[in-house]
Parts: sequence; structure tokens; C-alpha cells
Amino acid sequence: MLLIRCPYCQDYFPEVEFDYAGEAHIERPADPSLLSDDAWRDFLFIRSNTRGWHVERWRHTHGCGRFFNMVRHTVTDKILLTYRAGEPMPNIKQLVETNT
Amino acid sequence: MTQSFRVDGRGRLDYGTPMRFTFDGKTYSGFKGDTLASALLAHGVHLVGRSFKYHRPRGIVTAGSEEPNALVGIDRGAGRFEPNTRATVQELYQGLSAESQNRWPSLQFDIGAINDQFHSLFPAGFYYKTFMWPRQFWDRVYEPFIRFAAGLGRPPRDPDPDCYASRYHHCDLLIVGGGPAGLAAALEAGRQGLDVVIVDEQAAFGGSLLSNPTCTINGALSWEWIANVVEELRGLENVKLLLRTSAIGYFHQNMVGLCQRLTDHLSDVPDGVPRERLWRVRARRVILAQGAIEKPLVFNGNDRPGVMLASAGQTYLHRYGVTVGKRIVIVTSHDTAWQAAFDYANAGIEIAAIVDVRPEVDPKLRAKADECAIKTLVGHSITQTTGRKRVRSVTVQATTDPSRKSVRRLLCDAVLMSGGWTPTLYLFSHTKGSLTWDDNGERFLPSETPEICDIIGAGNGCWGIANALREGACVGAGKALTDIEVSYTVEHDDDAASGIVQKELPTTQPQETVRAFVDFQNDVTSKDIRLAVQTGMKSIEHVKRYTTNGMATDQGKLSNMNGLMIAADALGVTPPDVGLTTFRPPYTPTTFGVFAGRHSGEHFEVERKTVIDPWADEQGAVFEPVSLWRRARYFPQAGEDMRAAVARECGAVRSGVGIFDASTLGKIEVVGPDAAEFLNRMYTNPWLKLAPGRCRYGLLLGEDGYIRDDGVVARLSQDRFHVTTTTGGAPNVLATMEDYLQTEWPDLDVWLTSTTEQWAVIALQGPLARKVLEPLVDGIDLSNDAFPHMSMAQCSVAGYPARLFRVSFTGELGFEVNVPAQFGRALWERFIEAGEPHSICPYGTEAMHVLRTEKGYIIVGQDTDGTVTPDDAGLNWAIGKKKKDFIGKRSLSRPDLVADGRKQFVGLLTHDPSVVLEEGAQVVQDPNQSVPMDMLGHITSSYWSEALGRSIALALIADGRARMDQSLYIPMDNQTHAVTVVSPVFYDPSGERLNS
Amino acid sequence: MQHYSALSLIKNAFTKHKHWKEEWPDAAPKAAYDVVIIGAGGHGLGAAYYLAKEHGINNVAVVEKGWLGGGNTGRNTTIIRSNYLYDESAKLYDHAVDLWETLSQEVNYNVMFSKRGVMMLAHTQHDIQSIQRHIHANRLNGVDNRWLSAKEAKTLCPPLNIEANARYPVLGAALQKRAGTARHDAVAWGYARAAAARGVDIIQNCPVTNILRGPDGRVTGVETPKGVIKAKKIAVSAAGNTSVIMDTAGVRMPLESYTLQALVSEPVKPCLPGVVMSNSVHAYISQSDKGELVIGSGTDQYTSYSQRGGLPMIEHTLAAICEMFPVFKRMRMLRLWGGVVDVTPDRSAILGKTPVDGLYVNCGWGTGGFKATPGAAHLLAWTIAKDEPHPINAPFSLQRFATGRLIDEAAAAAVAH
Amino acid sequence: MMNKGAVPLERVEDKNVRLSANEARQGKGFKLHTDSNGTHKTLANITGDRIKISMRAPGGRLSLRVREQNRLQTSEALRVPLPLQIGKRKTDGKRSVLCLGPDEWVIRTPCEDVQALLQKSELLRDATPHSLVDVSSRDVEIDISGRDVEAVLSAGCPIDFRQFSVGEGKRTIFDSVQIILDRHTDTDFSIEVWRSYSAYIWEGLALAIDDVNAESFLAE
Ligand SMILES: Cc1cc2nc3c(=O)[nH]c(=O)nc-3n(C[C@H](O)[C@H](O)[C@H](O)COP(=O)(O)OP(=O)(O)OC[C@H]3O[C@@H](n4cnc5c(N)ncnc54)[C@H](O)[C@@H]3O)c2cc1C
Ligand SMILES: NC(=O)c1ccc[n+]([C@@H]2O[C@H](COP(=O)([O-])OP(=O)(O)OC[C@H]3O[C@@H](n4cnc5c(N)ncnc54)[C@H](O)[C@@H]3O)[C@@H](O)[C@H]2O)c1
Ligand SMILES: Cc1cc2nc3c(=O)[nH]c(=O)nc-3n(C[C@H](O)[C@H](O)[C@H](O)COP(=O)(O)O)c2cc1C
Ligand SMILES: [Zn+2]
Repeated sequence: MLLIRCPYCQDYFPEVEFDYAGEAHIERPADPSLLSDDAWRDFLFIRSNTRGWHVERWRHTHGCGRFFNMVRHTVTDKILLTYRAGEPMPNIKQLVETNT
Repeated sequence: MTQSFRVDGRGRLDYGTPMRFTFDGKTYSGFKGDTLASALLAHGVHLVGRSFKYHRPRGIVTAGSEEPNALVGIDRGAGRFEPNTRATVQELYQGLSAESQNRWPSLQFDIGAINDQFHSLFPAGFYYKTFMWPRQFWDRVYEPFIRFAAGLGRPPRDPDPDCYASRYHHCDLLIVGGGPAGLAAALEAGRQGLDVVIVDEQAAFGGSLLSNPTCTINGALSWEWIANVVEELRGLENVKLLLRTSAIGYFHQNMVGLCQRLTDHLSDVPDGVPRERLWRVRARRVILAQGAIEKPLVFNGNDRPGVMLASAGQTYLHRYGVTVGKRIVIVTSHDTAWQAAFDYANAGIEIAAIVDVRPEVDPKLRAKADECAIKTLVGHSITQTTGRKRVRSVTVQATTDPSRKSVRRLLCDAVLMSGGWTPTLYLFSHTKGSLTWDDNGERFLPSETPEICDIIGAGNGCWGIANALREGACVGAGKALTDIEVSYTVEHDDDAASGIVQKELPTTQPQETVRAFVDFQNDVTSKDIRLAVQTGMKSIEHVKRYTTNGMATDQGKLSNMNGLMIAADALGVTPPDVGLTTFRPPYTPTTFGVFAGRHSGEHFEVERKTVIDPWADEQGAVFEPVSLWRRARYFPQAGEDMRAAVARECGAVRSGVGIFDASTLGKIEVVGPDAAEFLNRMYTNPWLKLAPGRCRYGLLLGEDGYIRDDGVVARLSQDRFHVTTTTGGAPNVLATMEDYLQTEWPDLDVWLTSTTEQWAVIALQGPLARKVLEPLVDGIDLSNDAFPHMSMAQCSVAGYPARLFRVSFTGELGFEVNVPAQFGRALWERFIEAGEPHSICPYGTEAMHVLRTEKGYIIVGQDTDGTVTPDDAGLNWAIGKKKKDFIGKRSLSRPDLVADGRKQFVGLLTHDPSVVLEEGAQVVQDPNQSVPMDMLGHITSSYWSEALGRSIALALIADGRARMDQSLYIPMDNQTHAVTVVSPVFYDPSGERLNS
Repeated sequence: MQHYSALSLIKNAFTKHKHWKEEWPDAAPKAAYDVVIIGAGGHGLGAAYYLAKEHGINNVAVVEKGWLGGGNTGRNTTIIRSNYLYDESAKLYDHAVDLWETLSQEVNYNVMFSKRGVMMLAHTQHDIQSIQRHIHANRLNGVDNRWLSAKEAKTLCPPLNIEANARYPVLGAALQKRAGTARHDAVAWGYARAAAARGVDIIQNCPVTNILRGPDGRVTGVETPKGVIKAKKIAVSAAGNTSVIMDTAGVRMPLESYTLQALVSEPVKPCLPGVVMSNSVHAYISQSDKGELVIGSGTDQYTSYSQRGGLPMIEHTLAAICEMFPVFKRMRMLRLWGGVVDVTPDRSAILGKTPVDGLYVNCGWGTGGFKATPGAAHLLAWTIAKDEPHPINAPFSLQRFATGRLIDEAAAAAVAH
Repeated sequence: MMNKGAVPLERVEDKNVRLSANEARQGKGFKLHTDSNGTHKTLANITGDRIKISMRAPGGRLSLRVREQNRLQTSEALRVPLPLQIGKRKTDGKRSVLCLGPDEWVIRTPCEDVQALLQKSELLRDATPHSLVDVSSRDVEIDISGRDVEAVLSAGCPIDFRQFSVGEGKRTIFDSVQIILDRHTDTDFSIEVWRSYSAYIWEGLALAIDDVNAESFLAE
């Protein structure tokens, strides 16, 4: 069971208070009707499924209720960082370097 | 029987409290403080079980949870039978009743032992090679036979009446293992004021010190030292001590699972006390001080009852006051077993010889042996043992002497063996911690772990009590291991701990006669491991799975290292090149019950009830579960079955007035200046122009274009909507809405609040509904003109603040009254009273289903299944044609969603009106085609309609709307039903009744 | 290939088992192959076998990053059944079950396919509707599946709790008699041995790090720590790791990899004759031929390649098992492990061609592809050999995610084993 | 304690009849069996010297949502103090306000205040976007106090009570059910939970108490 820092509550809480919500930074197209079937497929279904540092969404469902983002390593499950929804994707390479 | 193997003046038993117990029906006695194993040994009983494959007689090997052989069934009365309990762990209690396992008809005489005669036919992997011919024999003969032979203990047969508990716990420091290292760590950390939890799986703290009463620590004898430390720790409020508590698994971020056994050791178990408790401990820091486990030696006949680990011998002697035999042979490749010999000699027990396979040993040890007058055979190996149910002799021979001149036979009734020590790295490895190979010690040692975790004592490869204490004290104080600040003076330390690691012991016996066991329980011999390698199993993981080495209930605690050494030898590579198999939780087998915890029986999962539920209950309603809720399904009157009750309830709604508890519907209050815009983006329908006081049916899709949910949405005011969802869909709809709102459209000024349980919802449906309601409503004109279908108003009903909807899911004139939940029951009863003159009739979900089916209204999840588009469902009218976008819109134009042949929602009428079709039945065009048939679709809803005097059904049928009036067929097991495709609206298609 | 039989076993007993040969040689990669299959699970090994046997393509390598069979093939709960809802799925899995029936003889290796029956419990009206829909569709598709009353279910499976006052009482069940389990490791070993005997190279401890493509876009080979291995055709059959490898060929996949956990109890004498599954209560269970109860859990919530799961899921699973079988509360968990399952949006597999010439993919089997092993292997071999899908796997194309022609077994059932 | 809340359905033992799925679906084979010892658990208070649980009388409760930039304005207009930090509670007379999220507060106030607040909100609506929703009836409140309170709550609540101070409150879970937990003193807590979950929570607490009591039973 992960221990997750909610960037809104600014504290650590156990995974059971949170829901995973898939890969982060996949923005819904402003006008989907302009997309080809393939492009729309990509939006709907294609995920990076990264083996390594993965940027993903979580929601502190049974806490403050907010969606936020997390950088987690999908092999070690180590959490590098959590940040608020809407903030830009961090430079992971740099972060990893400074953190190790 | 007498306890003729007790040793006077030894043991930590309560000799004042004798206890009786039975084993295989025979009565024995022991003392409080004994384990079942020690009490049996006290009577000279070694033979306690039979092995898995060959049914070889097996005895007690260890004195701990790593025991592979001494597994017994424990029976504590009805529902309290438990198989595979380790006799070495089970504490004795008054009246304990145990039985041996995997033998028939008896432990002494076991037919299955015939397998042993044919062992050469059953090498590792034999079953992959045979039982294939003739093919039919597999199902009927071979497999039943294999399955019959499976398993160890007999399974429990009755429901377990015990309860189990669980807790979360947080601490600064969790210490696993209460030996010298763990205790010293707890002492330092506890004195610093940290929140400490220290656990040990045994019944007492002290670890290996309990088996070493002669050493002194800071002047105190070891047992005294333990008592002092434990007393000090108990006195500290910040320290929690848990005995009989196994750390079972090390999970992410220092979450360690513990299983605490609360009652299995008690003679009288108080009522209602949980049997076990699961602790989920989240610790800032974890210290692993689990010690080390002794390795058996692999030699011919090493599995005979009476052959045990040397340290177990010490434990039985010192802790339990029991000698494991009257004439004992020690066989070892390691120093520590010499101490066992000395201990036994000091206790006056005859040591036949110390057989040490090493060419040379520490002269100090030899000198000490001489002092004790013990014969030593250094550079000797065991080549054979005798004794079927108890070892009777061992044959030894010098390792340097191939000529067999040095062969000699030593009579004995017990053998204590030691192949050295394996640091316990199970939990450490759960963290995905890495191991390094220690060339000197020929063992794996802990290296890096991603967790905040230290490992100390014998588990860290350190030896000697003083060293263990020092490591404990350093790490407990939060210092590095090299920071020697606290030091302990230890006398009679057991620091002599060198040795060599062996594969099989050398032997001159002809290979085919050698049976040297590596995994006792699973009957894996060294030859099996070599055969696996020969067969091409070159990865240790393959060797494990091919031979089952390490897969028994001790999970390789005794067998993994020996297996590895032999496999490495067979492969001709070094042990670290072979590596270990993966360590997995639990550390020791752990009951299902403790994981289930409180969540059993009625507490298995929440059952939600509405505020009107008690009323329905009092009326004798029959309920059904709908997602987590239970809902009244129908209200049978005396003598009525479901069909009669439902027909009556439907009739009342169609001709008079029915009352229905709709409280479970999901409700969301959508508030803010952008509320309408938000709903416009979410739902297919247009919302911007909906006037306050009006309702609209809303349809919600997934981004993939398929129907997810529906419900009526009312506009309360410019910036406030009351959204309803399906009962089951409520949580998902809210979560989906929040998701879009927070992450896609954070700019919208709108907020969502779940009000599902704020409102009790009572539906009054039927031509007389207005008659019941009108007198109770204040200040609103309920006439059809003033308050038409799909109106809503905030008003007071029977004096309660209410949101009143004119809506209908039945096709009749209908109202839904929302009042704050706390008034729900009162209002319901008020309606029942007011409706009495109109014969108001409560109806349940079943009648509701019939009524809505008559009207062709869909139920999301029943008539749709996650692959149905609005067009498929005939709901295109619910799509705002001018809207540029809404969730799922883009998907609706994907090629397959506009292709021909999609399954469309239609009605079906059986040619025989009395036939009620089965929901889920498949529809075909040509009933005479052969299997596999071309299926057009399936029945989604099917009921007897009293109003129509016939059966009706809804279905999803390929190109359904183009098939109106076609005859289709429903082939069932023994007959085929013919149906006609019709519109899904069976009743009042013009909607007159609704608008009256 | 050395023939395995009772007779050979007896003969070898006389020669002290000294003459058993390696079941498959540990091959070093050759410079080039006609076909390289990435992933030595049951699917990949089986495909190599069928390529050699049925299509005469023997110049094949199966490249495995670890030990063969160590992926999900080696860590699954081995449920085999074919009573799926949609025609496409039913055909696919029934094709596999047909092959299971004779697999031991086919590869001369006893994979212990045990037709002990799989029972799926109904606890709610919704379950009954859904199960009935399956049963009827299966019947018309010629797939074995039938309805059992609760009592019949209990007769078949005595430890089952059918008390009416349970939180989720058993209202009935679907039974597929022809379904069951198999010895998972033996499937990998049997295929490996049979494939090796037909000239297939099995290269272990050799992770593929890159798929190489020529200027025309067609595949040319794979990069590994053991060097570049050239190949005319490449099939990726790497379960949880598929998207990582496909990425190197420039194909992004509709896949997410999750941890799925399973556990076994200590072994006990036979007490659970068949396999029991429950969608509403969320657990499934069988008893292995060795005596352990084999229990499957649900996927953990977040994507992971760690093969290691969390405790909450296990607590839930065992509560569910105790709910269905209160007699098992005193049984003990012996070992708990995880696998990495590759999950598609519609929970159905992807088996077919890819946008890259010469590159084929077999993945997305998620929590339920063991049962498909011989079928998927057979169809993958066909697809590689003919450069076009077999009619049975044609609907399982990658293309369906763009057209929307999904095969949504997930929508029809909550758990998909 | 474990009397069945639901009406147990008793299977009719008709020996020879095999129920078809359709029959089972239609409830055949089950007859109604009403439990004599009260099918509805009355939530009798639990009173012991180490732990007490009781149901709190209904009170007023509103969910307030407003963006940070409008927080002060709203606070002033409604005359409710809005604590800044998630998890903090502010009390003003009979009213107390707990911050649950960055834009979310729950206002606890006497029932009779609710309408007045809603009216004020209505007036504020055009000037200051916000949402105020009456949820008084949605939740029920359980008071739980006593020396063993942390141990009892720890049975189902995964938070670290050492980090949860007096005067704080938070949304969390108990036994997988969402609750709002408030800490009033070292040993006084209250749980706010959606109405239909309250019996389950109550039962969970009762079972937890059995477990905690066992500790004193078993102490050697
Ligand atoms: C806990 C659990 C329970 C399950 N229960 C069932 C069940 O009851 N019934 C059922 O039908 N299915 C079940 N499944 C699913 C089933 O196990 C899989 O769908 C099936 O085994 C997949 O087989 P495979 O051969 O495709 O994959 P795998 O056996 O996983 O083989 C893929 C191989 O590819 C290798 N590989 C990966 N990356 C590379 C690389 N870069 N280079 C070289 N090699 C690589 C891997 O090491 C692995 O050996 C379960 C799965 C799990 C995890
Ligand atoms: N000669 C012997 O018999 C012998 C054996 C082992 C250690 N020693 C001596 O003891 C010193 C080591 O002391 P130590 O403290 O490292 O080890 P220890 O063996 O004294 O203590 C380890 C303790 O950990 C407990 N434990 C192990 N796994 C557990 C789990 N998963 N959950 C709960 N409890 C668990 C055991 O019950 C044991 O009490 C060594 O340096 C050596 O000198 C002697
Ligand atoms: C059907 C099945 C039965 C198993 N039975 C046992 C068993 O009896 N004993 C055991 O230790 N492990 C058993 N395992 C688990 C394996 O030891 C191992 O955990 C699993 O293959 C995953 O590999 P890993 O743990 O090495 O990652 C079994 C696994 C499966 C799939
Ligand atoms: Zn938060």
C-alpha cells in the first residue's frame, strides 16, 4: 500500500484514500470533431504505459477530493513527486538526477 | 506414558501446571510453556508425520516456525479444526488434541509408503513424462489418482466460528525480531522516546538467548537480562511489545503486515475474543533483526525421525527441559554444533561422537570436547543411517578414505546436524532489497534496499551475542553500525561460528542407494536437483518448479541454500551466478481469516438501506440487492407469490395510485454560474435554455460514445440544477463529472455536491396520484396545465420542505417528492394514510420494471451493456443536434458506430402470449440453422404484463428497427419461441396518460 | 526428441535416470532467422512450435529476457474456459480448448489439462441476467455452458456456502464442464521441448531492447545484449512488456500494464473438485493437483511492472473467499505473488498484424490469456506464416480501436478469467 | 451482536424441484422469513469506561464551495469563518467550519440557521460565484470517545493519529467507507457519515471495541 503525498493537503496519506486515474497530461482536444479517427483513437486509448518514470493522475478521493499528478517509477513503485493538476509536467530527468 | 526424556533442572516451563493432550488419540502430558513438539519429545516421540510424496516417516527437525515435517491437525471443536499446524510452534494447552497427517490408515502403518518402494519411478518431473496414454485414461484414471494422493492435512469441513480483527498502526520504529539484536535496538530507541513496536513470533522475547542460558550480559545471566530488558520496555509508554506476532510481509513504503495470534495458546478462550489480529504497521523506520536459520546437512538418510538441527536440540534442552535422545551423534560442518554437544554432555546426556566433515577444526573446540570426554571424528562424513521410524545408527567414514577402512557404525537414537547458518532475508527481500554473495561465509548477505530499513544481528551475518547487541544498540540509537558507543560485556558468548558450506556430504555409498533429502516436506532429494539440471532446467527458478524444492510450507527456509549449492555444482557455476528464487510473503503461512478480518458474514460488505426500508420491512417486503443498496422488490400479501403480488402492484399503478421508494436514485446538486454550460458539455442534451422549474431527461455517454447513465435533471434556478442518476451509477457519474471539471475545465465556475442521501424520494404514480398529493401540497397548483409533465417546484408537502417533480417512469401521471431524508419515513406514512381512500398501493422494483418495460423505457445496465449508443437505444432525440461537442460525441461518428447491422433496441411479442421469454436469451432469424448459429441479439428485459394481458420483451437486435413486424426466433433448450418485432413502447404510445 | 511414456520412465529408472536428455538446449543466437518471436511464454513458445510443425518454418528463434515460462505463464491461476459472451471470443477460446484436449499428446509432455469444470456464481438478479445471456449465446455457438441451481452447485462443490442469509447468497451458477485447469509450467516446457526438437532456438536471458527497421520501414531484426539478431519477421508476444517493445518499433499500443496478484494456501487433501469464480464477490479459486488452494485476486489500481502488489487487494480477495467458503477461514496463505498483465480498453486481446511490415503482435490477454495459450499460439503462427490473420483472430485486430469495433467482454462481465 | 439486519430469505427445501434461472430470478424457491429479534438494528449506545459511542442529534450541515479569490468575500457575506488550511476547523459560537479541500468547507450549525444561510448565499450569488448546499440530512454524526478511542478507530481508519491534532478534522475512510473524522479533544472524536452507511460503521466500531476489549482480557 503506497503512502502518497497529496499536494493540496500537503501531507502523506495511505493509498486507500486515493484513486488512480490513469496517465497524466493527456488533454482532451478542444474540438474533437476536427480529429481523424486515428487521432481520436490515440486520445481515447493509446497510453505510454511507461516502464520507468510514469506521470500519472491520482485523486485524493477520500480526502480533499482533488485530482493531482504524480511521478512514479513503475518498476520500483517509488514516488518521486506529486504536484497539482494544471501545473506543467516537470523535467523528470533533472528531478531524478537531483534526487539520487 | 512418562516423560522419560525430561532433563531435570532445565527448561523455562511452568512445572506447576501440568497439561494433558492427545496425539493420534493417545494421551500424553506436558507442562505449561511446552510446545506440542517439546511435549512429544519429552515422551521420546519423534515420528509425527509422513512426507508428501513417498510417505516416509518423518520426525521433528526444528524448534521453530521453519519446521517442515512436524505438521499436525489441531482440533479445538466444532469448526475449529486446522490442518498443517507446526507442532514446534503450537503451544501446549489443556486438552489439546492433535492428529498426524498424510497417512492411512495410521502414522505407524501407512499404505502410501508403498510409493517409497517405487521411488525410482517417481523422480522429479515424472508426471510430465507419463499418464498420457491412452488419452481417455487421464480424465478417468490418472488424474483422479494423482488428485487423490495430493495434499498434506485434511481440509477443515465446518465454518469457522472464530472472529478476526485488524488494525492500522503508525510508529517511528518497527523492530522485527526480539532476540538480542532486536531487544538491544528497542532499548536504545525506547529510551530515546521514539514510538517503537517490537514484535516476535515466539511466545517469549529473547530469541536465541532463550536457548543459551549460560552466557551473561553485563553480568546478568541471559534470561535475567531478557527479563530486565522486557520489564524496562514494558514500562515505557512509547514502546509496544507484541509476542506471538509474525511479521508476514514487507510492503511498499515501510508498511509491514503483522499477524498476532491471540488465543491459540489458551486453554480457555474467552468468548468473543478475536483469534488473530492483522496489524498493518506503517513505520518511519524498520529494523529487521530476524536472526538466522540453521541449515540441515544433505546426506544419505538424513530424513529419519530423530535427525534434527543442532540448534533445535539446544532449544529443546534449555528452553523445554527435554533431551532429544539418550545417545546422540552430532554431525556438522560448522562450529556451533559443537556447543550443542557440550551442552548435552553437561546435561549428562551421552554423545556418541561429534562427526565433523571439515578436515580441521579449531583446536579449542577439540580441547573442549576432550574435556567433556566426547569422541570426535573430524574429517568424517555420514554415509548412511538406519532405523525406519527412528534413527538407530549412523555409518561414518573419513572423507579422505575411499577404501572404506575407516567405516564405522555408531548406534544412536538421535542425530543433531548443522550445515551452518542462513541469515533470514525474507522480509528484507520483500522490499526488493538486493543481496550480495559473501565468499567467505558462502552465504548471501543483505545489500541495498529502497526502504528506510536496517538489518542487524544474525540476519545481517553477524555472529556472537556481543556483536548482535552492539549492532542492535547502534542502529536502535539511530547511529551507523560503525559508531560503537554502547558496548555490552558478554561472557560465554557463542562467538565461535566458522564453518564450511557443503553440498551433499561426501559418501562412498553406491549412488542409486543414496537418498539424501534437500526439501524434507516435498521429498526433494539431491538427485532430483541434479536430474532437473540434467534435463535442461538451468535457471534456479526452473529447478524449483521442476523439483518443487523450496515450495513446501517452510518456503525453502531449510532447503533453498542446500538446493542452490547442489544446483550450482551440477551446473558448474558459482552460487551467486545461480542466484536465489524470489522471496514472497507471507513469512510464515497465515490464516485466510485474519486477512478477511471483520469483513465476514454480514459485515462482509456494506448494505445500504433507505429511510423507508424499515417500513417496507415491517410490511413483509421481499428485498433485492441493487449495487450496494437493498431495495424492496415486491410487497406480497398473504398467499401471494411474486407474480401475483407484482400483477396487483402494477394494476394499482395503472388504475389507481402506487407509491414507490425511489430514494436510492443518485442525486447531484450542480451549482454555479457555469452550471448549465457544464451540463451541456457532459450530457448529450441541450441545457442552456432549460427554464427554471423544468426538467429534462439527460443522457450521459462515455468518451467512447456508449451510454453510461441517464436520469432526470431539473433546473432549480439560473445557477442550480438537481441532477439524478441511476442507483448503481451514482458514484461513477459524480467521479466522472469531478474529473472533467477539475482537470479539463477548471475554468468553469461550478461545483458538485452529492445529495443522494440528503433526499428521500417518494414516487406517487397512477391516475389518482394527484388526488393523494394535492391536499398535502401548499401553494402550488398541481393541475396539468399549471404543473405539466416535467415540471418541478420547491414547496412544502405535508409541512416538510420538498422538491416536487412531475415525472414518471411508469407512463402514468406521476410525481416524485423529495424531502430531507430525516422526514422521509414520516412523509411516506402520511401518504399511505392520505392514499387509503384511493387504495394506495406500495410497489417494489419488480413492478417498477414491468411498468417501465410496458413503456419501453430503458434501464442502463440492463437494456444497455456498455456497447450501446444513443442511436442503438433509440435515444437520438436526446442528443442536442446543434451542440458542437459533448462527452462521447466524437466517437459516435467512428466507422463502426455508424455501420449497418448495429444492434438496436426494439420490442418483441411472443406468438404465444403466455410465454415469458428468458432475459439473456438469444434471437435468431433462422431457427433451423446449425450450430454455431448466427445470432441477431438478445432479450434485455422480459415480463408478464398484466395491463396487456400478455408477455412483453425488450431486445437489442441487429438492424432491429428495420425488422418491424418480422418474425424472429428464440431457440431454447427444448423448444423454439417465435416472436414478432415491434416498437418498444407497448403501452399508451401516445403518452396521453402521462400528460393527464 | 526423446519420447516420454510410462515405458521410457521405467527403462530410465533402470539406468538410474542418467540418460534423460535436455528438454531444450540453451541456444546462442544465430546471426539471422526467418522469424524471431519475442517472449518465451506459452504463447510465444507455442507459436514457434506451430510455425515449425504446421508451416514448415523452422528457422525460428524465441528470445526471452529471463527464464522461459517465467512471465505470466508461470504465475497464473491456470483457469481454462471458453464460455465467453461474444461470438468472436467464444470462437477464439473454444478453438484453444479444442487444442488443450490433445495438447499433452501433441507435444508428448503431460500438461495435465484437467477438465474439472468451471462454475461461475450468480448472486444478484443482474448476475443471473448476465450469466443467462452467456449461457444462451454459448449454447447457440456450440460452446458448453449450463445453468445450475444453488443446490446443484453445492453438490458439485461441497464447501460452497449457499445459505440464503449470506450477504451475497448464491442464486445459481453457470457451469462449463469442459473447462478446467492445466499445469502451467508444463505448458511452457512442453512447447519449448517440442519446438526445440523441430529446430527452434530458444534464447534465454536475452532481453530485446530494440526492434530494428529498414529504410522501407520493414523490420530487419532485434537488438539484444547478445548482439543484433536479424529477422525477416518479428512477433512480439511479451504480455505485460509488449508496449515497451512495440514502442521501439514506433508502434504505440492501447495497453496498460497492471499488477495482478494470486496466492496459494498450504496443501490439503482434495476438497474442491472444480473451479469456482464469482464476479460479484470478486474472487476465484481452485485446488491444484498438489493440494494447495489456488486463489486469484483483482488487479491493483495503478499501472506497474513490479510483479508486487499491495495488501488491500489481498484482504479483499480473502474476505471474498471466506464469504463463499466460510470453511476455509482456518486455511493459511502460503505464498502470494504478482504478475504484470497487459490490459486493453475492451479487455480483449490483440492478435494480428501491425502498421509495420513484418511485425506481428500478440498481447492484451490481460488477466485471462493462459486459457488461450494453444489457440493464440496456433493463430499467431498462422498470422506470421501467411502474413494475414486467420478468420478466428481477424476481429482481434489493432485496427478495431480506431473503428470502434470493440469486443467488450469487460462490459459484459466485471472479472475476465 | 450479529443479528442479521437484512430480512433473511430462507431457501424452500423442495427436494425434487430444480430451479431454473428464470425461477430463481423471480424469487421462487425463497420464502420470506421475518426475523423476530428486530430486523433493524437499533443503534443502542455503547457505553463503557474506556469507550463510548453515541448517535448525535441531527444538526444543520452545509457544504460550501468557493474559489480562493472569493473566500474572504463569501466568509464575510455569510458570516462564517473559513479556515485556510485543509483539515483545520474554526468555531464561532454554535457554528463550526471545517476545511475539507482547497475550495471546500463543511459548515456545522444549528438546524434553524440553515435557511438563513441559504438565503444569504442566494443574495451573494451574482456577485460571488460559490455553491452552498444543504446536506443536513445526508449525513449522521456518531460521537466516539474514551481512552481507547484511537485504538478503536485504528481498526478501520488508516490515518496516523499522532499527526491528527485536537481541532482538526478530515475526510478519510473507516472500513472502506468514506467518513469525516473530527478530533475535539485527545479522546473525543466524531464521525460524520452518509446515512445509509452508518449502520455498517456502527457495527464496525462495535466489532473494533470487542477487539480492543480483548486486549485487557488477554493481558498476562
Ligand atoms: C496472477 C495471474 C493470474 C492469472 N490467471 C489466469 C487464469 O486463471 N486463466 C487465464 O486464462 N489467464 C490467467 N492469467 C493471464 C495469463 O497468465 C496470461 O494471459 C498468459 O499467461 C500470457 O501468456 P504469454 O505467453 O502471452 O505471456 P508470458 O508468459 O508473460 O510471456 C511473455 C514473455 O515475454 C518476455 N519478455 C518481456 N519483455 C521481453 C523483452 N524485451 N525481450 C525478451 N523477452 C521479453 C517475458 O519475460 C515473458 O517470459 C493470469 C495472470 C496473472 C498474472
Ligand atoms: N547458537 C545458536 O543457536 C544461535 C542461533 C542463532 C543466533 N545465535 C546468536 O544470536 C545472535 C543473533 O541474535 P539475533 O537477535 O540476530 O537473532 P535471534 O535468532 O536471537 O532472534 C531473532 C528473533 O526474530 C524472531 N523472528 C524472526 N522472523 C520473525 C518474523 N517474521 N516475525 C516475528 N519475529 C520473527 C525470532 O522468533 C527470533 O526470536 C547471533 O549473533 C548468535 O550469536 C545463536
Ligand atoms: C498454479 C500455481 C500453483 C503454485 N503452487 C505453489 C506451491 O505449492 N508452493 C509455492 O511455494 N509456490 C507455489 N506457486 C507460486 C510460485 O512459487 C511463484 O510464486 C510464482 O510462480 C510466481 O513466481 P515468483 O514468485 O518467483 O515471482 C504456485 C503458482 C501457481 C501459478
Ligand atoms: Zn488531499
